[in-house]
This record gives sequence, C-alpha cells and structure tokens, in this order.
Amino acid sequence: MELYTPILALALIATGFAVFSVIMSAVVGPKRYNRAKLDSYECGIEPTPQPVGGGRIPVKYFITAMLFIVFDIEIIFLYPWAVHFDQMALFGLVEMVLFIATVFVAYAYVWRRGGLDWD
Amino acid sequence: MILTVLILLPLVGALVTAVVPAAVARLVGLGFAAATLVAGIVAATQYHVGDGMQLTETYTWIDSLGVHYALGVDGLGLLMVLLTVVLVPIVMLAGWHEADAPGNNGAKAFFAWTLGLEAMSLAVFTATDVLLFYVVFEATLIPAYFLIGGFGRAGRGRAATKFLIYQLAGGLIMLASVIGLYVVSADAGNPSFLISDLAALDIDETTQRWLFVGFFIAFAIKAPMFPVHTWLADTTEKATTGTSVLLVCILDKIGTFGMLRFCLGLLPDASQWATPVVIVLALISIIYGALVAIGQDDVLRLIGLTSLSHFGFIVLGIFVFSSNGSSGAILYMVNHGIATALMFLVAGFLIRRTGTASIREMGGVEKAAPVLAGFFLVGGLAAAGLPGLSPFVSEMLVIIAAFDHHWVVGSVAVLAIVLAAFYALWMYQRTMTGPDRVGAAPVVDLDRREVGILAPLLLALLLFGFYPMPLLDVINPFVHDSLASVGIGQEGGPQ
Amino acid sequence: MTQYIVLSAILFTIGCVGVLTRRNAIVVFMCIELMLNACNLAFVAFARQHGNLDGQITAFFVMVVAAAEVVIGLAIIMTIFRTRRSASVDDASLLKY
Amino acid sequence: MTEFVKPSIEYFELWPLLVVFGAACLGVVVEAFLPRSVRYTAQVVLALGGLVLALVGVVLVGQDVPEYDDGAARGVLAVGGTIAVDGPSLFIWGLVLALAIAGVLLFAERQLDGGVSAFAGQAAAVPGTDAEAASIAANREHTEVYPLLMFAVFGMMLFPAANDLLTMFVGLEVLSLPLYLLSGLARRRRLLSQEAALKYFLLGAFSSGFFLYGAALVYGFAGSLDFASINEAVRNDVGSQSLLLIGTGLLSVGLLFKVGAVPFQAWTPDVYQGAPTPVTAFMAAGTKVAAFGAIMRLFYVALGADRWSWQPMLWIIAVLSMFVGAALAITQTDIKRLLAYSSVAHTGFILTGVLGLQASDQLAVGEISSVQAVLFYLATYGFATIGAFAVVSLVRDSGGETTAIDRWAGLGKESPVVAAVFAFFLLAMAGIPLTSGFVGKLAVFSVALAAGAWPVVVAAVLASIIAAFLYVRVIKVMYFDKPVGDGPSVAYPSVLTATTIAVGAAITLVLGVLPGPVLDLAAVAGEFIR
Amino acid sequence: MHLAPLAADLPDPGLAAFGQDPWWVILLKAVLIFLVLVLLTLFNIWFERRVVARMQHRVGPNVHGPFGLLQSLADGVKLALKEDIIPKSADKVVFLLAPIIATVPAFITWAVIPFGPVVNFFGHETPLQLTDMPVAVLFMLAIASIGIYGIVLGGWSSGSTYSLLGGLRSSAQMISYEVAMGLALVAVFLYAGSMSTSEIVAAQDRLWFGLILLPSFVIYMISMVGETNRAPFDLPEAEGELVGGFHTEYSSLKFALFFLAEYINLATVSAIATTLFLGGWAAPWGIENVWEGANSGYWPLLWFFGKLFCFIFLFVWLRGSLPRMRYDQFMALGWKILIPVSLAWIVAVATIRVISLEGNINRTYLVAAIAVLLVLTVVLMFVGDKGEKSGAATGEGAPAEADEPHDAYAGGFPVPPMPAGGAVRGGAAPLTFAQSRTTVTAAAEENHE
Repeated sequence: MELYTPILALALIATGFAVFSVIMSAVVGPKRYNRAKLDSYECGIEPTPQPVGGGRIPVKYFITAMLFIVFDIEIIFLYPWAVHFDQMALFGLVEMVLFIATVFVAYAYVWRRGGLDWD
Repeated sequence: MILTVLILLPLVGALVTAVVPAAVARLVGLGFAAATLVAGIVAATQYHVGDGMQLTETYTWIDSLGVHYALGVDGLGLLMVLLTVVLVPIVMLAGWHEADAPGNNGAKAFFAWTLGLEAMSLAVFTATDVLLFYVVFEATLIPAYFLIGGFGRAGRGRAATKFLIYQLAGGLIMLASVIGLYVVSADAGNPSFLISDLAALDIDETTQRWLFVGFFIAFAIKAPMFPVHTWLADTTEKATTGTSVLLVCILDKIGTFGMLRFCLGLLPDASQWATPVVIVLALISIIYGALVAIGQDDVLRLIGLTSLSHFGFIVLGIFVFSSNGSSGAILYMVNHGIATALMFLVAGFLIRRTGTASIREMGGVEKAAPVLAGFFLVGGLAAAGLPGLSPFVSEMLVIIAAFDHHWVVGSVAVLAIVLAAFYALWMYQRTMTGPDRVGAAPVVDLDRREVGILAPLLLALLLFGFYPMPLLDVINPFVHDSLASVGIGQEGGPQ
Repeated sequence: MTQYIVLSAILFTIGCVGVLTRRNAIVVFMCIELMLNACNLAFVAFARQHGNLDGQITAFFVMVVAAAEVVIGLAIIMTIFRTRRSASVDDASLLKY
Repeated sequence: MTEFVKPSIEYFELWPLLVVFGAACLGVVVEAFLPRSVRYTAQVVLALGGLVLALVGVVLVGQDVPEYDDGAARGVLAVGGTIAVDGPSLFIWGLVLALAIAGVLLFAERQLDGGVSAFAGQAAAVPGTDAEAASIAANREHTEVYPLLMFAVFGMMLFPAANDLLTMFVGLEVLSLPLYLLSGLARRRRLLSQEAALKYFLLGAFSSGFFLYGAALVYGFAGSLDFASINEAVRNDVGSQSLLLIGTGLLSVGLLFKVGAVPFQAWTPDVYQGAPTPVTAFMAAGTKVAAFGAIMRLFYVALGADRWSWQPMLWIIAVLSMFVGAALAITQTDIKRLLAYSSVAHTGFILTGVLGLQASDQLAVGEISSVQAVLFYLATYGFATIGAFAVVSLVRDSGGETTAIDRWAGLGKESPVVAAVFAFFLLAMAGIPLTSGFVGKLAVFSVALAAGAWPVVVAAVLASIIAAFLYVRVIKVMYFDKPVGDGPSVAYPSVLTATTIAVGAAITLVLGVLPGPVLDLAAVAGEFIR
Repeated sequence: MHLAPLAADLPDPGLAAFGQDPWWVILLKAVLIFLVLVLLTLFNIWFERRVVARMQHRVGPNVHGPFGLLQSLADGVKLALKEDIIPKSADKVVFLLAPIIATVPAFITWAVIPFGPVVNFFGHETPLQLTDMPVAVLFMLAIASIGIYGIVLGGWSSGSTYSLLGGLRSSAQMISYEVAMGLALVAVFLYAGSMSTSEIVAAQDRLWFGLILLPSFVIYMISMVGETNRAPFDLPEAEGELVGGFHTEYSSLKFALFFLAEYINLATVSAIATTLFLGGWAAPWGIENVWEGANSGYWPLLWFFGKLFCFIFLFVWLRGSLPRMRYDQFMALGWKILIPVSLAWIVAVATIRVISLEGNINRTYLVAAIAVLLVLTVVLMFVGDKGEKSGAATGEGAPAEADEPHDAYAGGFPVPPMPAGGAVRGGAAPLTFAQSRTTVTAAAEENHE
C-alpha cells in the first residue's frame, strides 16, 4: 500500500489548488451580471429552448463508445500477456493471435458496415 | 398371437377406413368389425375354461423401465372381449345413416374412430402389463373424445371436453399409483410392470392403501360411481346413441374390470381395508342413480343415469367379497352391456323419429309403432331386472351376496330394484302410452334393418336370462382365483 | 477484508434496488452494471483473502461480459427509444397477461 | 508470479465446440465480405454445415470417451479442467445441435411470408418510417441471425459442459446475449418484438448479475471456482455456511431464471410472444435443455454434498412452477403465451426429475437415474416444443401469424393435417400415452418418487391434470368450435419448415412408442464427472 | 482453474527502492512536482507563443519580464480577475466540478514519472520519482482517462450546444486515440517485461525502445497528439465550427484550470514518451562514455527535461505548420489505420520475441498463426472503405429518416432522456439542437427540421 500513499499526497495538493482557484474565481473578480450574460452562448442570438424528453447525441458517438469498450477490453487482456510473455513464449503467441484474430472478425464486420465512417 | 391379431385388426381397419373414399368407408369399416368379431370367436374357441391366464404373449418393450408388451385373457377378460367384438358391429349398423346427419363429421370418421376405440378397448381387456394397460387405458380416450365431440347434438363439444378432463384426471391419478407400483418393485430389486411380477410382491399396508386410492379413484371415475359420475349424463345426452353404447357398455366396463384386476388382484389387503367406504359409495350410486333417473326428462340422460345405478350394483358385488357377489358382478357387466345397449339403440331410433329426446314431448308411440314400443319395454324391464331377462340373474346374485354381507346393505339394494321398476315403467308410460302428441307426424315403426340390429340383443337377454350357465362357467374359475388372492376361501359357486 | 465484502454487498443491493425501482431503461441498465461491478469487487476481495488468482481472472472476464452486455443493451434500448420516444420501462406494456 | 504451466487443450474432445464457434465467426466474415445477394445461401449452408459437422464430432467423441478415474462415469476434463466433456455433456450437445439444425431450418423459411424470412428487413429502421418501407421494398433481411444463432448454440454447448463457475457464467452470457438480439428482430409486430427484447435483456442481465454474485460468494466460501474443489469444500465444510447458503441461493436464481421457473418466469410469456416464432421455437427448446444441463451439473457436482440445503428450495419451486404455469396458461388467449406458460409448467416437471437420485451407488439395480430421466424428458420436450412453434408459424391471416386462440377455431376443417399434428404435439405436452411426453413424465415422476419426493409427485399429478385441461381446450377450439369470420388460413411451408415439423412429430411419436434406445443412450451417458 | 498463489502482493525487487521514504520526503517531492508542473505550464505557454510567432515571422510576447517570460503569469492573473460567469442553463454543481476533475488527474499522472536515479535528497537516499508500482503505466493511462470526464462533464453541464458538441467530440477522439496509444505501449511492455516506469527505463539502458520499436513510437506520437486535442487534431476547439469547444461557457479561473490541464497533459504525454521510448532520464548514448558521471546525481534531470522539451517543441512545430484535419479523416486515421497497424505490429514483435526466445520452433505452427492475422489484415486493407453502409451495424437509420417532418427524433439520434420527471436543474434540462442555427456537424444538420 505504501506505494500508493505518495499519490494521495500529490492528489491532495492538486485538489486543494483546483478547489482554491475555483473559489477564488468566485470571490475575486467583479460581479456585474445581466440576463444576456447568463444565457448560454450562441453567437449572440436567442439561445434555443431546451426540449423535454432528452438532449440528443449523434448515434455515431455511441458506436465509438462501444468500439472503444471492445478494444479497451482487448488491451486489458494484452497488457498482462505482454508483461509475462517470456514465460508463455510460443503458446502465448498462438493463443493471443487467435484472440486478436477473433476480435478482428468483429472489427472487420463493423468496418464493412460503415461503423467506422463519420460523415 | 391371436390377441395381437385381435387388437391389430380394428386398428388397421381404423387407418384403412380413414383413407378409403367415403363411399365405401362404411362397408370397409363394417368388414373389419366383422373380421374382429370372427377373431374374437376364434380366440374364445381356443380358450380353455379354468386354466387362468391364457393365450399369453410377452415381449420386452422398454427395457430400462421394465415395461413389456404382454397380453393374455382369463375368464373376465374373455367375456369383455366378446362383449366388445359383438357390440361394435351392432353400433356400426345402428349408426349407418346417423353419422352422416348434418352437423356430424361424417360416417367415415365415425367408423374409423369406432374401430380405433374397439382396438384400444380390446387391448385394455387383454393387457397383462400395468403400464401397457395404462397406455391403452388412456389411449381409448382419444377416439372416445372425437366420437363424442364429433357426432351428436349441440353442446357435444363441451360434453366431450368434460368427459376427457374427467378421464384424464383419473388417468393421471392412476399414473401416480402405477409409478408407485413400479418404484416398489424396483426397491424389491426387480423393476417390472408385469402383473404377474407385481402380484408376487408383498407391499406393506400403508403403501398398498395409497396405491389403492390412486387406482380406485381412476376406476370410479371410469365406471362411473357417485360422486365422480357427473360426466356420464352429459355425455350420453349429447353424444349419439351409438357412441353412448360404446361408452357405457364397453368403455365404462374398464372401470369395474380394473377394480377386479388391480384393486383386488394386486392390492387385496387395501381392498378389504377400503370395503366399507366403497360399499357405501356403491349403495349411494345405486339409489342416487335410480332416484335422479326418475326425475329426468331427457330419455338419454335417464338411460345414462340408470347405468350409474347398475354400476353401483356391479361395484357392490365386487366389494362384498363373496363368490356370489363377484360372479354376479361380472355377469352383471355382461348383461348390463347387452341391456343398456338395447335401451340406447331403441331410444336412438325413437328420438330420430320424434325429433326430440324430451319425454314430456313424447307420447302415444305404442299405437303408431308397436314393435318399437315392445323393444323399448323389454329394454326397460331388463334394466329393472325383471325375472326371465338376463340382468335378473346377476342382480339376484349380487343382492344375495349383499345380504350375506350385511342385511342393511341387502335391503338398500332391494330398494333400488323397486325404484328401477318405477322409473322404467313410468318412462314407458310417459313416452309410449297416453295421448298422441298434438300436431306431430305419426311415428313410423321400426323397419326391418333396425329390427335386425336389435334382435340379437333381445335374444341374448332372453337366452342368458333363462340359461346363464355358459357365462358362469367362464366366470367362476376366475372368481375363485381372485377371491383366493384376497384370502377368502371358495364356498361353492352359485348354481 | 470483510469491509470489501460488505461494501460489495451494499453496492450490489443498491444496484438491485435501483433495477427494481427506477423507471428509465438506461438507469436500470446502469444499476445492472453496478451489480456486476459489485461482483467484481467481491471476487477481487475474496481472491486476496484466499491468496489465489482465480478471483482476479474472473474479474477480467466479468469486465468482458459487462462490455458485451453494454453493447447489446444499448443497441436494444436505442431501437426502443427511436420507436417509442421514451425510455420508460413502464411504456413498454404492449405485452401483458 | 510462479512458473507458468501451459494448460493442455483436448482439441479432439472439444471439436464440436470449436466447429460451432468457428462457423459462427466465419458467418460474421461472410456477413462482412460477401455481397448481399449470396449471403442468405452462404449463411444457411455455413450454419447447417457447421452444425452437422459438430454433430458428427459429438458422435465420434461419444464413441470413445475414456472411463473417468473411478469408472462410474466416462469423460474428460478439458482445458485445465474448465470444461467437462462427459456423458451428459455429450448427450446435451447432441440434443442442442439437433434442435439447432431444426432452428436453422425454421430461420431459413422464406415461403410463409411471401419470399422473405421472419426477420426484420432492417432492425435499425424505425417502424412505420419510409426507411422501413424502403428496406421492405428492397426485400432486405438480416442474415446476421445465422451467426447469432451459432453463437447462441456455442453458449448452449458451453453452459452445461462448464466445470467451473466462471466458465459457466461465460457460457450463460454467450448463450443469452445473441438471444436477446434475436428476439428483437421480428419482421411483423415489431413493437412487440422490440419490447420483448428489452424485457428479456433487462431481466436476463439482472438475473445473471445474481448468478455472478452467487458465484462470488461460493468462491469466497470455497476459495476456488471449479466444481470439484467446491464439492470438497462443501464436504469438509470449511468457511462459513452462510456464504455457501446465500451463494447457492443466488446461483440458483440465475439458473432458474433461464429455465423460467416460478417465481422467475415473468419474462417467459412476453418474450415467447414477442420474439419471431422461429426464434421462440429455437430458444424455448435450446435454452431449457442447456440450462437444465447446467442446473444438474451445478447441483449434483458442485453442491451434491449439500443436498439437504437446496433440495427443499427446489421442491417448492418445482411445485410452484407446475401450478402457476398450468393455472396461468389456462387464462391465456394467445397461443404463444399459452405455450410459454405451459413451458413454465414443464420446467416444474423437469425440476421434479432433478429432485431424484443420480449417483449409481444410490440406485437399486435397473432403476433409472435422475440424469437419465431429465435428459430424456429434455429430449422429448425439446422436439415437441420446436415442432409446436413451427406449426404456429404456419397458421396465418392477412396480418401475418394469427396467434389468438379463438382465431384458430375450425382449423380442424381448414387443414386437418396441420390441426392433427398440432393436436399431437399438445397431447405430447399433456403427457398422453403413446407420445414422448408420457414416457418423459413417467421417467421423472418415478425418479422423484424413488427419491421419496412423493409430495412433489402428487402435486405434479394434480398440476398435470390442470395442464391437461388447457391442452384439451385448444384441441376443442381447433376441432369443435365454429370459426370466427373466415377462419384461419394455413400457409403452405417450404420443405424446410415441413421437414422440421415432420421430424419433430416423428420423434415425438417414436419416443412415445419405442423410447428404449434413447433411454438407454441417456443411461450410457452415465453420471457427471468432477 | 488452478492458478499460482498470488505473489504480486509484495512489490517485486525492481521496486525495492520505493515506499521507503519518510513522510516529509514524500511531501516535499509532491510539492516539488506540483511546482514544477505549474511553472512548466507557464513556460510552455510562453514557449509556444514565441516559437509560433517565430514561425509566422512575428515577435511574440516580449514585454513582461526578460523575453516576456512572465507573459503567461500576467495572463493568469488577468484571468483570475475576470468575472466568473455561471450560465443559468448550466448544472451548477457539475459545472463547478468539471474543471477540478479535469485538472487533478493531470497532476497525479506525474506521480509515477521517473525524473532520475536514486540520489541524496537532503541527506536521504531516494529515487527522483514520487513513487512507482508494478502497474505504473496502466495507472497513468487510467488516471489520464479520468481527465476526459472533466471535459465531457464540462461540455454537458454548460447547457449549451457548442459546449456539448465540443465535449462529445473531444471525448470521442480521446478515447479513439487512447486505444491506439494503449496498443502502442504493448510492445514496450513486451520487451521490458514490466509495467513499472522505473524498470522500463532500466530496461532501456542498452537501446532505446524508440529505436527498436520504431512503429510503436510513431503510433504513440501520433496518438498522443490526438489524445491532447492539439493541432492538427484540435477539433474540439475548432473555433470555426465550435467557438471554444467544451469550455465555451467557462470564464475566469475555471477556464484557466482547463487551460492548465491541457498544457499539463501536453507535458505528461511527452514525459511518458520520454520514459517509455527515449530511455527516460538516461543520458543519450555516447555521453557516459566520455563522462561517466552523466547518469548519476541530479544530472539526469537535465537529460529528462531535454528530451521532454524536444517533444514540446514538436507539438508547437506541428501546430505552427499543419492545418486542422477534418473530423472524419481524423477518426478514420485513428480507427482504420493506427489500430490495425499496431495490432499487426504487436503480433510481429511477439513473433520475433518468440523466435529469439526459442530458436528451434517448428515454423509451420508459426507461419499458420501469422498467416491467419496477415490474411485478415490484408483483406481488410484491400477492401478498405468500399464497405457498404447498410445502417445495420451502425444502428443509424436508413437515409430516408432525416426528412421526417417535425420528428425531433429523426436521423438516428436515440439517446436516453434525462431521468424521468424531466430536468432537475439548469444544465440537466435536456438539450435539443432542434432549432439551433449552428451548422457544426452533419449530426446537428439532420436535426434542423
């Protein structure tokens, strides 16, 4: 555990600094509010009303998120494998090639179906 | 071998009838029925009175469950087989035109299902493996279901469903007991369903009682007995009379047959333990059936309920455990078959003429159709147990046995005879005598074909009424054996 | 060690309750993920307790499964939204009895 | 980190698994690289080929599985003891593969719906939009269903063969996830279908969460995930009993959900009704088979020594399932829902079988074991179900399949054959003699009775009476009721569906009349290995 | 699964030097790192502006202090004195939280960066590194990706279209390039046999991984630019499209925090690159031949920061010379080139490794294995983008969907609405782009009608 305590120290310092500056910004500095200023910025025009029923995000972002998850998982498996590769040698290689190939099948499918194309 | 043939003939017949063009279907069907009749007689000739189980054949069916395809007949089985093979052709002839009546599913289907039913019933009466028995026991329901649901009066669909549910319920309860028997035999180290093996087991008291309950409920529903008889009247009312004959005169016999075969044969101790209850139920059935019958307005319902009363007698006879009782019961099974068949068929002809089954709307038939009225009278008197007609003999035997058992039982049974005479004669009076119905076409009398159909039944009634010995000769040895298994010595068969 | 187990139990319960009470399909779904992660925590904690790696390996696989579930779940839920304009599981009521 | 030991991989014994998985992956590749025009053919051929190949593999493996150490059972522990290729596994593999072949045939059926399959032209297109119209006009169809099915099959094979909780969990998910998707792909009534998918997914994921936490707790108890060690730990009960008890409970929640046992049956009717009928057919049959395989392995192999803590629970659940399933089924007006509830009831019956004795040393000579009975029941149930649903997919009107029961009135006259076959399947489910269902019931009841679970058996008998009523009711509607409007019409299927139905009916009949061989096969399968 | 008992509990020998410090050393180190980072940021900003100015033939900031070195400090003070605006449509709490979340991880990552060998630190022998652990690099990646939350939350909570899109974009591109980055590192671990930074540095004493693993290095450098949203990949802040991107609505010190975080990340990725590929604090070869004291004492700091600034300069150089990429090209680069290539590269490296490990392996086994992957890769490269766009996989509706009149939900934009019962507070009030006049992405386009 004591390997991690220093991180805690650094984290505390950093957090302290961040919080401090956020508060500072609130305290210091003039406060001359008006309605227009508090509107969300839209090039000076009247900001658009927010609908009930949910903000909506292009579906592409979901696809990206899913793909990210998939590959992140792959990476999770690759790291320990890489670190202890020397012990597994050929066996490790073959198994991982099979694994990567399998993931690649899905990857190919997504690619072909335009899952990777942004427009 | 002959028994397998006996079962296969109608089965094949059913399939053939189902596929041949409708024009010839009835002839084909009848042909197969006749062939079966012949086979049945052949089997009877090969049967040696008093040798116990005969014509046996045994093949392994499901090895890992110890199930066999095992057939054989003893006195009881033989009589039932003969009753079946005789009645089926008669029913077919009687239903020759009826099945084609509008709203029915056509003669072709009727004949096919009838043959199927015959095949299954024959299998039931000859099976000597409990599971085989159970299988065909349930299998009889399918043709019966389609016979009831497919032919007859409006509302038959409901009746058919009710019938099937009752029977299935009984069957499944029995299944529990069947499995129970199997488990017992398995624990005994030799898992088998063969009756011969099972009879050899000695099952402890409580287990016996549980198993007995299972079997008895199933057979009571089948037979029918009070309080699980309610499907009977509905069914006989809605179905065609032909179907009713098949049901009441053949199928229901499986109930009493089963009681003799399994309750007494396999679970004698439990049977004696249950005797008081069963006898009470039997007496209730006798009286209740008779009383309700009196109140009926629908002829077919009435006849159905009379057989409730009769089955009461049969069960009574079985469970008083005396040679008289048993012999009487078995004899009764045959006679009742004949008599009730006669009643149903006549009633069927009657209804076809009057166009109604309501007693209230009938009357004065005897003037227009004396022959019909005559048959009807004979049938009714037979049901009432008039001396000289075969049911009398069996009834007497049962009542004697009842008195031997306990005077109360006997006297209640006697009371039933009075009631029977009453409903029979009163029904006759209301339908046949009295003023003619207002504004109705005069009832045509029976034609030659119909007389030809009824005649053999009538003859049988008279013959066995005066000379029941051939039947008794077949019966007594069986009774001797079965009573011996219950542990009651033989004190001379009835003369 | 027990603290971890207790924590995981609490997390699991929260997720469980969430699934049963929340009405927004996405939220329900997130609660399910929470349950899975509670399981992970328990696995790792037990692995530490028993001093073998089975639990940690399991955690890996659970992550994979969770990922797969996310992908499939989002796909299904999206289709429903686009049809129904609503994420409420109460609106999904065509099928009953 | 100590020295790495390379696990042995028994490629021969795992052949069926590998083939199925490979076929599935290939299917994805096909999906990715072949032009749309040829995909349908390619996929069907690929799927069927893979399944048949795997089936052959199962037979070959089955012929020479070595005896396991003590000789009581035969089998091999593959891949470092994570997969048990033993008799029951092989039996279930064979069964699943056979059902899957039937499933593929149903999936591939195109004739019923005017030249298109039962699956949505484009799942992503919002129903009622031009997009959907376009996809329909273009006669699009999702050929992805075949790879999905193959993955599901892979899961169904891995699930019952898993010899440790982790593998079992993975199998569970691999089997479930594709099914979630598949049940959302119906071409008609897409809202229902999507809703079914949503419910199935949410509840399924929920239950698998329970399973996982149970696994965690059991791991905490035993300190190991594989069944043999868990069994050991249970015997000399190390660790705290409460962990074990709760763990067992949670595990069984996950498993019982999959088989749709009360009180975890809520999803069954919705999903069965909403999913495309071919999917329902495949799912209803396959899932149950696989899941019961897993249940038996878990309870017998891992928790066998703890019998007395889980048996009472199973007693109650079995009884509940039978009664609730049968009772609710009676109230249904939709044939698919009715079949769903009846499947719940059947779950109860099979559980009755699970309650029996399984180890050969507990049995009298010639007595059949629980495993044997359950395996047989699964076989009978699987084929009857898949056949019944196949028939359901035939009965149609202008709006596609007509699943409302009252619209089935008069089917007996409209198409006697179809009605007869369906009636036959129903009778099989009701357990009428001369159908496979009867022998199945006989087997499970007798094992339960032999194990002294007579109350359950009595309950089962009563429940089957209720169930009988509901099947008879349907038959009555088909044969004796007046058709409403212009009655149902029966679409004439291509050889694919026809084959499936025919085979299903044939097997149901044969297993009813001559169950001997299959029973013996199940007996040869013997016990689970640990 | 019979696995080895867990040996990892006790840190492996390589890390023996760590976890021994008394509390004051730890504290001192932490403070030092913090200061270094802040100063570094200030310096970097100035540095960037000067260099870019040079490249554009300008002078750049030169007023405050020598060479205008204090320019960025002045900017900081100015920002602090600016008015602090919280839009009324914003979700206050998250809005305030976001900059903190973005900043803190940026600092923390530096905890495991090795600045130098074991030195005498105020009379106490300790390595010039706050701490180290068996999974240091993994730790860095994990913490770094926490920073993304800051950005996406900031974008979301502002309750403004631009912010939201900006946040989404940056998070999307960050995760996309994180994959490539992660894959690039695998090869390093493969050779170093460890994930602890100090051991990786130690493993490079003979040869820098940057040279033997050149492809990994290149991939890493590309993805690190993407990871930090720097030109030419600075699409989240594409002024022309998105105004300020996710921090459009931020002002005063909160904005400064985002700014700070961005520049620290800049330094962080550079530091990681230095550590993993350029031998960390080790002096460039040749030097210790002429002067063996080069790798001892505090000198390594020199080499470390030297290498670090090379990277910083590279960043600036890129910004000064390259135009901004288009978003689709950018994503395509990440997903369709970097990932497959790095996967292939990993396998290649592993293969080489195996061969070197056990010289006599039967080739067929190996060839078969490679063939599988090669075929797949080649096929993919070959068919390339010709893949038809049936929406099936993308979940995106077929084209026709866009022109559903008044269907706010058209165009395949399914997204969970805010929790039932509608918006709770300002920014949580659900967004729409329905009538927004902006023409940012095709995404927003389809929403117009």
